[in-house]
Amino acid sequence: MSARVEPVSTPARTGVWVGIAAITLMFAAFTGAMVVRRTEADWLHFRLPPILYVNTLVLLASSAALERSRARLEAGTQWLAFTLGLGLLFVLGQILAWRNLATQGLFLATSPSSAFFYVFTAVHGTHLLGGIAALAYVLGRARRAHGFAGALGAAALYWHFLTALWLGLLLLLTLQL
Amino acid sequence: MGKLFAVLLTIITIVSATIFIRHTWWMPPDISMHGVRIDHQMAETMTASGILFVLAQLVLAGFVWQYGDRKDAPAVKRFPGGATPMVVFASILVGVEILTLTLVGSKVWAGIYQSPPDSGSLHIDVQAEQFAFYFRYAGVDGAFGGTHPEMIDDANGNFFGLDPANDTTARDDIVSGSLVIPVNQPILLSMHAKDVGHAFYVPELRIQQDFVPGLVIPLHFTATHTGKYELVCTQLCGLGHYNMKAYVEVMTPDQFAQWLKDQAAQQ
Amino acid sequence: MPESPHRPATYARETAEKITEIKHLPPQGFWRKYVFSLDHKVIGKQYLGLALVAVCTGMFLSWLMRLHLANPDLAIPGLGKLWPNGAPGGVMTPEFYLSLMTMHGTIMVFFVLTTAPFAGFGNFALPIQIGAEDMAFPRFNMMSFWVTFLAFLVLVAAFFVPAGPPISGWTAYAPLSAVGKDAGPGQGTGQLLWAISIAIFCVGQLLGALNFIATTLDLRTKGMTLARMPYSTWAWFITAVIGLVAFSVLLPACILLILDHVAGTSFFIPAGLVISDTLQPHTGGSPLLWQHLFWFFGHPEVYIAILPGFGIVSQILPAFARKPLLGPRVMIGCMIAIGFLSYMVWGHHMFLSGMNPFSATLFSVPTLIITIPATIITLLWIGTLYGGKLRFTTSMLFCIGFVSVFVSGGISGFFLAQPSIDVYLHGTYFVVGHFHFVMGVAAMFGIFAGTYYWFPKMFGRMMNETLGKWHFALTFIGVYCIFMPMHYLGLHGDVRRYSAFTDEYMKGDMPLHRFITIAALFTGAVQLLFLYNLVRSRFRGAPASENPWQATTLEWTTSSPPPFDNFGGHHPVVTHGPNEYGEQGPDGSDHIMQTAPAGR
Amino acid sequence: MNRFLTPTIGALALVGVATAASDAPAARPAAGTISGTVTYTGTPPKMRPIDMSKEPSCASQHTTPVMTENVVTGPGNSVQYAVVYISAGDQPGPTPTEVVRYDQKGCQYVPHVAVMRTGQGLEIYNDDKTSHNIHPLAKVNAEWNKSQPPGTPPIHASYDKPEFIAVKCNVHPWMHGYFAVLTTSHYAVSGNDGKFSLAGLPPGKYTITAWHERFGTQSAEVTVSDNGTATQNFVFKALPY
Repeated sequence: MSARVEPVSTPARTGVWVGIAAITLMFAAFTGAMVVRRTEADWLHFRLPPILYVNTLVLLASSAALERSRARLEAGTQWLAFTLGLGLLFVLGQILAWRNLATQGLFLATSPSSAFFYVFTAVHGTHLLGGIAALAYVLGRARRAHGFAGALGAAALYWHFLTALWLGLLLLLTLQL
Repeated sequence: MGKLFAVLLTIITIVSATIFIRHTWWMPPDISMHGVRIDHQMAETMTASGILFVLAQLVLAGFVWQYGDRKDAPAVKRFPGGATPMVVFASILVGVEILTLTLVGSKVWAGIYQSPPDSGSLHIDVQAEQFAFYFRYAGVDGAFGGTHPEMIDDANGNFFGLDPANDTTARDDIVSGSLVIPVNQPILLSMHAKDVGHAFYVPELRIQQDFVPGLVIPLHFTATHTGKYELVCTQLCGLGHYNMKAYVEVMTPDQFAQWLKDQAAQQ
Repeated sequence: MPESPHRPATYARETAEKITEIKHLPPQGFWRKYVFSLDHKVIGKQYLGLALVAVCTGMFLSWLMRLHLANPDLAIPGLGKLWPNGAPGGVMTPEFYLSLMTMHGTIMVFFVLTTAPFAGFGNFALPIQIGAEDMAFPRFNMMSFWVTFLAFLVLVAAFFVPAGPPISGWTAYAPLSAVGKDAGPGQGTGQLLWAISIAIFCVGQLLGALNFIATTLDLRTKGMTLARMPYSTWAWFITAVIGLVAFSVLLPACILLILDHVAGTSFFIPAGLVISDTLQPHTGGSPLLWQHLFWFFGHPEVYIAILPGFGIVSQILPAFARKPLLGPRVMIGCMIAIGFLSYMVWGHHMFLSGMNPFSATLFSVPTLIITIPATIITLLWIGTLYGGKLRFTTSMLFCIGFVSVFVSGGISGFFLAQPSIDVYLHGTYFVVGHFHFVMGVAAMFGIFAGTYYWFPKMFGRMMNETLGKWHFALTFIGVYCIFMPMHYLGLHGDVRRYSAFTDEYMKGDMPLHRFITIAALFTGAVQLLFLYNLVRSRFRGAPASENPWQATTLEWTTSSPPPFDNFGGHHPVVTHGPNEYGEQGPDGSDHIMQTAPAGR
Repeated sequence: MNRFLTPTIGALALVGVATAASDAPAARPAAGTISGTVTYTGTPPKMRPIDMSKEPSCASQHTTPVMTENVVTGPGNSVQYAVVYISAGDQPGPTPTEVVRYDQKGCQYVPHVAVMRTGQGLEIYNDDKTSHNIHPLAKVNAEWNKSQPPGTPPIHASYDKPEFIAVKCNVHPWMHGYFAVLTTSHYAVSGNDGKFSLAGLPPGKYTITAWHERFGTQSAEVTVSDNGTATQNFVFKALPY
């Protein structure tokens, strides 16, 4: 084992890819249900709360910060902490978006359109909380020891996927609601 | 040990197959126009798969008999030709059979479910509910009254939610708990459910169809024999599912006309 | 086909590095060792234990069902005390029968047929078979089990809510399952618990599937190419992929069902439903949407239950026939093909559901096409027996029995796959007979075969073969007596899911129903032999050697039971395929271990 | 709509009564009687024959077709199955210990309306050869839904709060009846001649209410003198549909 080669993939990375496949399928199922349900007469069209666009920028910024943090591993973990903060900010923003809808009288059971909005954002948010937990774990490890690049890589892959997923969902919601 | 097992397997195979072949339990005689072709398809499939079943089990039993318990036997034998010829052979055999069955079968299916109903069909509105079927005939005006779920009142016999106060076409609608139809006349059913999913199954008519809440599903058939048959529900619909049934009475046209008259007087 | 030793091992990876990364120390203390264990072997046993509890529960429920079917007015002493609402005075109510049926189906399909062959045996044997120390994510693995256990508790809790368990079957068709208590007793809290339990179960199985996939892809030891992977490992891997897709779809479906139940949404409930004289406050939902989502999961679920059985049988048959599996690559190809096709056929459960009749033909064709790989697999097994030196261990008998019942159940699928015949047979006992043979009994035989085969490896003791052979013979006769007659009932138009037969044409079939009931009680009682054998062998069985069956795969190169890290600190290097039986081994035996020195 | 509203309004009225009744003075010698007739004007809905063909074991128990019972009228425009009771001015008295019996016979509820005091015991029997399912659609009281296979012991129940509860059998959609849960012991159900009589009333001023499942409620003030007899008739307006 003298000529050590960087492995093609680590279990963590494979695991994240498999997880990405599962999450994508899950949202595909929700989307399928939405497409079927949308043809009914009780579908109510409404405007998305504007704060969603701000949230989107926050999430994009968090992905950028994460990449910056990976590029400067030696320089410390402040960019990683910053990513984490932006992630929390996004979740907060999503909650504000819900409150905005609620003040408009759009609740979960109001219309299938609002129901799908809540379901999509809630499920995405739950997965994002998982991502925040993963980042926090990496941050904790980074503070204690070295050799966290693999874990950070896997967590980053997951995080970027959630950002991309959110962009897709936003597009879907904009087009369908 | 192996021989015992082989004998057991053979007995099970022969007994199972014999009961099928002797039609000890079989479909009741068909009373529908389209049923002949279903019965034919069933017979074809039964023959083909019956042969496969007996053959596979007996070969399995044969190998178990032949190659079991050979402690001092010579070296193992390879399957002649290896896997490839067998795979090709099996694929072609099963493939051809599938192709035949699909071609014939999809025609039979299309004949029942994809063909348009006869223009002279007798139109009957069917409602399935927990746990009964109700049938509605249009009455003398030939028009069905509109249905309003909020007006459904089982206690008063208003199972369909008709509004006779405001809707004059509803007043002469005939509602019955039995499906009464004239023989040799095409029947067109409009099937809808009041509460949950149900299904319409008359074995003798060789027809089965789900009721789906929120949908009106058309179904058409022609009965060729008079008599009284049982209609049962085959879609799990709740605690009374086992007792959800109605009778299908196939009458001569004269008897049917008289029945309609009697019913109209009661409404 | 033995792997050529000259072929460059393109898939082989240097795994030593990775293994040090995931290495964890042997656990200390009772909780870490036996309860919240990270060891895949313990988790596998935990899954099997859960399946054992579940299968006993499920079988007990089926006994009650069969008793009720044989005589609906029968008063069973003591039952009225246990369930005063469900069985007043010991006589079961129709809804109690339906709740037994629902719980039987759910427990068996999810907590037995998914957990035992896949999560149970897979967890125990897969890492050892590929020469790994453990699963890729031991913590996820532990969570997977405990989440599944939680799901089981939530489901069983439905027995203890006042209105009882749900009555809408394991398929939980909406709107019956979605509108709540108006649809009948048990449809309120009971049905909600069902939906929550299944959603939790999905999470558990997704974690498991993720682990299986990552482990198989990344943790194979040196020389363990994909082509040298044992067939059971292949089957678990394919099952994991199928499961990943299937449970990813069932989970959202359950979430939507729960929301319809508790939040007043209308995903599956259309407008204008009057249930129990109450106009339901819903609009526009689609009952067919639930059916599509459910069966998109539901049909692959059949293969989640049976594919591990394929793998186990393909692994065990050659070991006891003392000759290589016929056409191993074809076998793997067929398993992959079945997995792939299983996602194109869900509509064959819905021929008569009111979907477009044209799509019935579309779904019928791939369904029939599945019979081609299934037939080939069967022929490969039968061909493997040809010319062998069959050793009739209990495990081998269950494998041959598996082939027999799989043929029987598979052939009746030929009828149901055709819409034009399904028109008659849909919703009858023919379907019950069919899926019990192919999914229930065949999968159970796979589990039994696996148990008798791996028990020595799991506990270091042999199971009693005499008891085992009696167990097999009586079970084999029993299942044919139970499920073959169901086909006859179906041909005569007897409807399934009826708690009693009040229709004239079905009343005449009561003798056959009584026969089935007697057979079911008998077959169930026979399983006590198995339970006794399990318990007795666990403590009193003869000590097992390292490789009692003279099998070739890696789990038989380590001690019985294996040490905590499976191979006692070293990593096996694989040089041969798993299929080298009937060849002169280096030590004079008739088989070559996967780790045997390379040059012959 | 009427069907859904009537029980609710009735229940609300009863709740009011219950609170008023608790302030009533101590026991007085019982004596007076209120009687009368319940009739209708206009055209009532026709009673329709019930098609029981799906349940042969019940259908065979009836020689003439069974008619719907939701509006049962008799000669002289009389209305049967109206519950007439004292809704105010009465004192509740102790809960009767005898149990109200409710039968399912020939796939019909006998009696069609069962009247009981709050807290009074109720026993439901299945006299048929088929399973019935008793589902009282209580809104104020706790709702339950139980099946009763033939040959099983009677179902025991009681209700704490006053309410008119529609009872249905989920297995046989035509089976409908009512439980009238009252806070008074002075009640009567009008017979086929529309007549009712409330006896044993101490002298005083009462509000008397007639409730009918389709026609709704009517109330009147009646004064009963010592050993006197008062008459109070009720006339409901009927529509054919």
